[in-house]
Amino acid sequence: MIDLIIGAFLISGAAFMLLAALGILRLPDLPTRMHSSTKAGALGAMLIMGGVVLGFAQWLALARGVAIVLFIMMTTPIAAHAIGRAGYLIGVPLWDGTIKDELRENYDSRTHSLRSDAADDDEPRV
Amino acid sequence: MSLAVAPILVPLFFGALSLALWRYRIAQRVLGLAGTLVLLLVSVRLLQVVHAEGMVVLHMGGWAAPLGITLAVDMLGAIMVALTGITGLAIALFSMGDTPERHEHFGYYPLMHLLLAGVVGSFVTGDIFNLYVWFEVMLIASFALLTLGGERAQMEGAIKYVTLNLFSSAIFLSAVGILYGLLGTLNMADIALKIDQVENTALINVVAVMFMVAFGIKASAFPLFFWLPASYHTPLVGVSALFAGLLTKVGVYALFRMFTIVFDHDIAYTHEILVWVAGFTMLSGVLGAAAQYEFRRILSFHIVSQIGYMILGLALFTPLAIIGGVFYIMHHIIVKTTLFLISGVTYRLTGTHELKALGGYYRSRPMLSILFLIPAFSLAGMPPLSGFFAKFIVIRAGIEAQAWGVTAVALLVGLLTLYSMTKIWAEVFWKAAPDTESGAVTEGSAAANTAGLGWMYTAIAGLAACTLFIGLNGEPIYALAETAAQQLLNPDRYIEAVLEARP
Amino acid sequence: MLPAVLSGFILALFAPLICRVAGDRCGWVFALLPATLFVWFAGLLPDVMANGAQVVRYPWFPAMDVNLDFLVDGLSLMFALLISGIGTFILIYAGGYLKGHAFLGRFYVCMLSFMASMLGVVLSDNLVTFFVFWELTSITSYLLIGFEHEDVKARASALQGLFVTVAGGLALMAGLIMLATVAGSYSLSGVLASEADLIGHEWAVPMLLCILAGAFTKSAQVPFHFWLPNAMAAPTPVSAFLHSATMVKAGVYLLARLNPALGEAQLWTLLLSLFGGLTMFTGAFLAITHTGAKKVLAYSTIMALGTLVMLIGIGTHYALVAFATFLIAHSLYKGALFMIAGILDHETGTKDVAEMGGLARLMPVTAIAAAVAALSLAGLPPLLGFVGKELMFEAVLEAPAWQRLLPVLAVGAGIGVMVAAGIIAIKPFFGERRETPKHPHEAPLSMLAGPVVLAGLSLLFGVALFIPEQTLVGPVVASLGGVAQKVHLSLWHGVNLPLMLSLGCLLVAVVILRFWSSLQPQLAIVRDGLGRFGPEAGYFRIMEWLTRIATWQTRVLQNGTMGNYMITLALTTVGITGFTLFTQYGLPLRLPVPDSGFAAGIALLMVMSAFFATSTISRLGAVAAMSVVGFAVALIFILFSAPDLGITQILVETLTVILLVLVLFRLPGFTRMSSPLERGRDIIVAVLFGSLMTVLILAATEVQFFDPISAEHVARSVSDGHGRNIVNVILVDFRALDTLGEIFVLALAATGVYSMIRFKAEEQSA
Amino acid sequence: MIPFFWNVILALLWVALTGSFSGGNLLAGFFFGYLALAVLQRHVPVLYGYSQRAPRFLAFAVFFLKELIVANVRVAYDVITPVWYMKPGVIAMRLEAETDIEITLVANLISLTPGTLSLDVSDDRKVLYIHAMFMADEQELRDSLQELERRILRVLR
Amino acid sequence: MKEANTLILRTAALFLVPMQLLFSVFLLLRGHDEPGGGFIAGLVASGAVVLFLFSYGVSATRELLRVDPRDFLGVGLLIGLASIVPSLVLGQPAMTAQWWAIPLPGGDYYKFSTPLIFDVGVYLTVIGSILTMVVGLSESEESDA
Amino acid sequence: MNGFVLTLVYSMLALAMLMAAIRLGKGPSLPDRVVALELISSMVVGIIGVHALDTGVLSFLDVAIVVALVAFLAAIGFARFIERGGPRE
Amino acid sequence: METLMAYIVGALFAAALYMMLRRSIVKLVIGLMLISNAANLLIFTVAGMREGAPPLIPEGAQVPASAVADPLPQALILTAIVIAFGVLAFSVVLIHRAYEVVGTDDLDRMKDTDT
Ligand code: NA
Ligand code: NA
Repeated sequence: MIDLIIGAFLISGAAFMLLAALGILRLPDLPTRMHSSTKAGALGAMLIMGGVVLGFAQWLALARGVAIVLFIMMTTPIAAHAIGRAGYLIGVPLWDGTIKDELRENYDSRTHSLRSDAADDDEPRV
Repeated sequence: MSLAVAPILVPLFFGALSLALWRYRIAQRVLGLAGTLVLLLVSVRLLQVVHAEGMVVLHMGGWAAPLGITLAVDMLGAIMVALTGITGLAIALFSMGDTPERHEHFGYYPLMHLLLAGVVGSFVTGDIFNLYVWFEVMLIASFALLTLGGERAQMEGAIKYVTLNLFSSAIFLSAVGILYGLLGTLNMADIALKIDQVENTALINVVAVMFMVAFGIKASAFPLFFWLPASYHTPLVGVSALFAGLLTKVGVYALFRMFTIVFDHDIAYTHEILVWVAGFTMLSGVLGAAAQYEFRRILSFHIVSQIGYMILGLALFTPLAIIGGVFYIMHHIIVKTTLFLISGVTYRLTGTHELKALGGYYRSRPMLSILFLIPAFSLAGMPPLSGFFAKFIVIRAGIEAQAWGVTAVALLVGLLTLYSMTKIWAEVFWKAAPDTESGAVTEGSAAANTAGLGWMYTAIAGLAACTLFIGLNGEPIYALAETAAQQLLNPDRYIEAVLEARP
Repeated sequence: MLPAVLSGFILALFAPLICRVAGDRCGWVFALLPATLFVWFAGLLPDVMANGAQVVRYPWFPAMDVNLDFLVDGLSLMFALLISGIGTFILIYAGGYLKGHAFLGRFYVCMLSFMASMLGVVLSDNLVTFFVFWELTSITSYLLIGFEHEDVKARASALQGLFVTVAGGLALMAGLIMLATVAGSYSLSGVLASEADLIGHEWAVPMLLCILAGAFTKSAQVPFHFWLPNAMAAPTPVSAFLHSATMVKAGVYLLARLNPALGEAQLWTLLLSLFGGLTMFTGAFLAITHTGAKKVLAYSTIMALGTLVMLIGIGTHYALVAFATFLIAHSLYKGALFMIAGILDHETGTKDVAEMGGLARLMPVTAIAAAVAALSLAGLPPLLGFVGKELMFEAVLEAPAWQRLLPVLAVGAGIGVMVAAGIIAIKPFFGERRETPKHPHEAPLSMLAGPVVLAGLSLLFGVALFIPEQTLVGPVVASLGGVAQKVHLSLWHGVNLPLMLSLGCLLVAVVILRFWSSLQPQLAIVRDGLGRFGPEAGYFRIMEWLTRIATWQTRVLQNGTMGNYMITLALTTVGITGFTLFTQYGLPLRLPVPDSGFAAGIALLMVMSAFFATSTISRLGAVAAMSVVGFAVALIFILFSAPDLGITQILVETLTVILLVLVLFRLPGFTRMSSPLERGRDIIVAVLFGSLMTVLILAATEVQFFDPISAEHVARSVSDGHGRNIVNVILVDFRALDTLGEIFVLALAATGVYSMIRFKAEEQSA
Repeated sequence: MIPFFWNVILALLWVALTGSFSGGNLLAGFFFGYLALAVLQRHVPVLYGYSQRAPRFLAFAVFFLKELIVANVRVAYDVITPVWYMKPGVIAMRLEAETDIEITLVANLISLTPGTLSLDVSDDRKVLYIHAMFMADEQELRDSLQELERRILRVLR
Repeated sequence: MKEANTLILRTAALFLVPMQLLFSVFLLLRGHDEPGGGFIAGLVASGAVVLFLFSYGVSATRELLRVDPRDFLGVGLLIGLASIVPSLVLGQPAMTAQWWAIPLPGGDYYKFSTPLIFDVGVYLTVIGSILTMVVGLSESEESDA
Repeated sequence: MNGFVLTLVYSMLALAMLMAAIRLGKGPSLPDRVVALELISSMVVGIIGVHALDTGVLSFLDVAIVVALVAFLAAIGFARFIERGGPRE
Repeated sequence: METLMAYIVGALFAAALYMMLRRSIVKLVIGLMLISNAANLLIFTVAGMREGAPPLIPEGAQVPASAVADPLPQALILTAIVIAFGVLAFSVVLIHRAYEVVGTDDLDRMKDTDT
């Protein structure tokens, strides 16, 4: 029974990894690929860790598993944010199917300033 | 008794301390002098002890060989360490007068100490991987010294120096790995012992040849020397001199160490290769110099050429030949350093290394001229200087071994060396100083130029005195070389000393 | 004996000081040393005559068979006497000649060292010590020839002399080592007394050739004669001493010295006679084609040297007697004549004899001395030169080899030398008085003393032949292997063939001298025409080729192209290692069968990423791919039981990326620079290298000769190392020294990086 | 108070990592945690008081895990199906979070949820720009994002 | 040039940096028994400071470190060398390890040793080296801009 | 642990890594590659976990901790590079 | 596995050398990274590879329960990795400085110090 649960954890984790990989291979632009990779990758790693902790069934394993999951949860979004932001700001092209972009107009690439809402500004648009 | 490690720890300590005190220029200078002086004292003491006891073995951490790293200082090692001490002190003295403040600020002295540490470490270690580590310490210290100053030529030279030397390191490391895979040990004595028990030595030969390539690059042997002439003339003169005196000799030392104590199982194969290498190294180096018209470039190419003599001593593998090789190393370290330092004085006074733009020093600076003549003629093997006796022993060994071809080359190369030395003499010293329009700075035009010359002269004069001493009183030097050769040709004693003597 | 040889060197050390103190009279001061030595050497003569050769030993480097041993016999003493005796006057003379010269001190340093070296050459018993002094004469003469060093020609001549003599010297060194090896002794006396079959040994021919190469170059034998006249660029006292009386005689001395040991060899006789004879003739011919007094004298020296070598080669009793006599005669008159030539150019301001005339009235003493010396040079009675020449003719006529050639050469040389004597002694002093740049008058005493005494001795010895016969010639002949008791010198031997030959020579010479001025241009044309194919042209060609080959080699090898360097290194590695492996071990090819599919996948991913990194044009892509390589390597480490390595690898990889990113920012992107052909070449080299490493690993994993020592590490890690992570225990305890070195590597790298980044920046801001 | 909280956390983390629950080890963890904080203390902004947040935190954790899995499945479905159902876009979201920590946590948790990705915060920290994958119903998206923010703030405040 | 970092990164760094530093000390201290050791720990600690550097810039990092990275270097090396001193003082072969049991409150003992001192030296040297390089590069980047 | 499950998990992870590596190779933009690299580092965490379980060596998890804690720095570095105006490859 | 690794390591060496032969100095970086990885893996391979037996000793034990992987090559490689890192860091900055000072990234145009 416990083996079954462990197996399920491991396989589902690996499956999410695989999905993440498939996602970044298939998805059409940078942000969408990031949706796939960061989240599915993190979830996959967490699930696998769940399996591992169960498999070891030791407090030490739990402590390490928790640490790993915690660290992944802390670092993954930071990295995603940094890359996504950088990629977006230097103008990596978005997918044709993108329906809305409220950021572009508020960003001044010369001064790297980002306003809260361009529409609120009195300055004329260039 | 931890004397064997003292010559490593001294420069390491002084290097670390001057790194820690990087803010204080005076401390750097004081430590620079003090450190090299202490190193010299320690190394002389080590030489004394080795002379008295035959060998000094230290199992680091108390881990008996082959478990830990064993330092094994035989006569060759002790000689090399002592020479390092001499060279180090000379360079430190010279640097007091020549190294610009900015260079001092950016770690000149720590780099110098640590370079010396790497060199000494290579000489005293009895562990093949530890040798790799010290090689790297030395190498990266040399990288840093080579680029210190950031001039264009330095960068260009350094790229080649770094790349080719890293290739050598990779080969070295791979060879160590394969050797460990085959024999399961890293201690040189243990390796030697085990090689003697191997019946089919084909793979041992392969590893030996890999080491030959790796050390051949470090020693700047033909056809692996390109990095040296490309870079040695680019850094500060003190650095050039330090490199010229010591760095290639570490490669030569490694060849001597490995191809006597360790790889003596198939002389007919390995050392025959070395004979050819020696011949071509001598010839290609000296011809390279003949095409040069820049003080340090000429000297650089001559390093290559002289390396050939040393390798020849090893390659012939007779007792006399090994003596000759060791003697040659001793002579060359001192003489080459002196010559480079002299180029520093002329550079200081004229601001150029181009022979064309130099001149007039025999008229204006007779003392310097004499100080040049001594090592220059010594390098060319003219009697009664150290180089003559070095060459004489090697040639005699060559003739007695009936190695006619390579001996003839050695003789011819001596002549061509003289050609280069007289070229420098005629252009830099005899020739009248060229007009200032030629781009050079005339002496005395900048009064500050002569600041520190006293330090520089002290270093040069000290080294020249060593050359004279070896030439005029070579007997004790010869005796040292003889002891070294005896030990190298009797690996059993080395093996016994390392593997039996437990702390 | 040791003080006698070394005193010159020691005095040389103080020469500049003495010059400063003694001023213009320093020449006289210095002369005290050779004068004293002369007297001392002379005092040794009776003992040597009575008891034969003596050896005085001082150990120097006994382990190397190098000792300061001295051999005192007739030959060495005669040379020592000539050197110290003539040296005395030369030193005095130089004081006058170079009066007020700024570098007089340095001059005396070299001169005294030279004299001492020369004494060392002729007195050494040890072959190596002999060679040491031999080379010292080359060095000191180099410095002396180049004394006027700001003159290009002086520098070139000095180099030429040095190059030729040292080239020969190196051959000589080989020859002497061979000689010593064969004879089993490094001492001359040992060689001479050796029981070994020197002549029949298989090394005999190369040994002889090497020794002769040394002697011939030093003694300016054809075809190495050209450097000697050029050496006249030196100040006259130097020429007088070095190239007439002493240095060039070193080669002759060596041949004479070895004659007892090697004289029996057929090759010895053949070569010495032939080259000596040719040199004798060539020297005489070239002498009369020149108009400069020093040039004429220089060529006549070559003639004399040839004569001496030839006489050794002939080796008969007459020849040996002739050798000794001719040697003494030549030293005396040549020393005198050179000094006179120096007086002439000193007083007239020109070196060209053709521009002088009628000087006898202005400088009668000089003229008389010149006349006497020249008569001796010409070989006319009653001077010692005459005796020497007659004996020479005698020897030539009974020569064991080249019997037809040598007499012809001898007669030709006799004529030439007489003409030369006329040119020197008659042209300047007699005939019409000609205007010269300076107004000449008699030279000061310091300059006159030498010529007068030496010329006087030429006359005295000629008249009172018993003096040289008993004191010098006899002992010399004994040293040469002849019988001293048979030596008998006399002016008059009756009307014999040599005398007739001399008369014939004289007649022809007078005729030539009569028309010399008008013949001179034609002679010069012949000389220059021959010169174009002569050995000196060969010397220049060799020097040119040296530069050319050197430049070519540098262009090929050290061409600055990194790619070529790397290819050479790689191919050398592949070639030498591969050759060893294939010839000695074989080709250990196995197909890869992975036992772990997952690990194999990771490994493949690693290679794919590596290949991608090498082929992409996106440098950041390459960096990212390298990260994947790093992860893959880390995974291999982890999968195969190396967690520490895995962690380290990942950390290092991450920090490497950070460094790269910080730096690559300011570097250009990847560009394709090489042609497809070059890329193809590089791929081949790379594949060869990779293949080599593969087969090396395959071979190394087939065999394991011994179990690794690390079993003990494992066993003692907890008990003795107090740690359960064996790798870490190795790193910080078993092999802590490695780690110590390693952290210094890091610190050094950081220091280097810091200085590279900040050095220029702070320089600019400063 | 705040530094002390962090100190305890760090000490516990230490104990968890070393796996040794002895008092000495806790003290060591406290000590090293103190060192780490001492290094950083000048840069830690003032935090609000901390009390009774554990239950809310647990509730939030459950909520978030559910969101994480659901959203992941949604993205996964789109990835494995050949046709794209997604309608991606970038929206500006007015932030209620004020402090650095609040904003950061909100942004990161939004990023961690599949289908939304925080790109940047405006310079005046009033707006969070979010790339969203499924914007077919923008209002629903905004609502769910605001719900997430609200729950986070409830844990923090 | 304006720091391109964002509020999110900066705030996250405040959480992550202490964790990384703490973890590095953990790796350092238990390296003798489990994977870790001075070098690995030093790399982790360097990573932490690099994160801080990337978030807050050079001058803030210098403030954080309080001393110049080059000081870490020298001190680290000297500590590494100092670990040799006990063996020399005791007249044993250089680098012979010395072990001392330090009593901890609660009855435990901590095994303190020269290898540990050595590892601390390694740790500091690694930090000093990497920071010297990275801080130097960042500084020159800033001065270029 | 069940051998089949482990083989399956290993295979899935290997395949996933391969696909991520392909994206890394294809780009087209640098951020795309970095995202792929980030994913690979997550996978490495997973792989190490599975391997730890497979071999029963708990210590391997420490490697995973390090990866989880530090690997993202590379991405931060790349991001910084991109924002500082590195070439848009 | 050793057999496969032989080919893998060979390929890495080949790739490394190829990059070291490029004229663009930037590519040298990749070559240096690859060659050190290759050399490390060579040692790892030649010393023998063992799966799942790290050289760690369980708490309380004096020796490992079963045979473990050879720890010595691991220690060597660890040292080698560190050294390679230092060298690489230096080389990267050197290349950067060389590019700045010389003004080109073409090695064939950095010939001034030879000939
Ligand atoms: Na042996
Ligand atoms: Na999301």
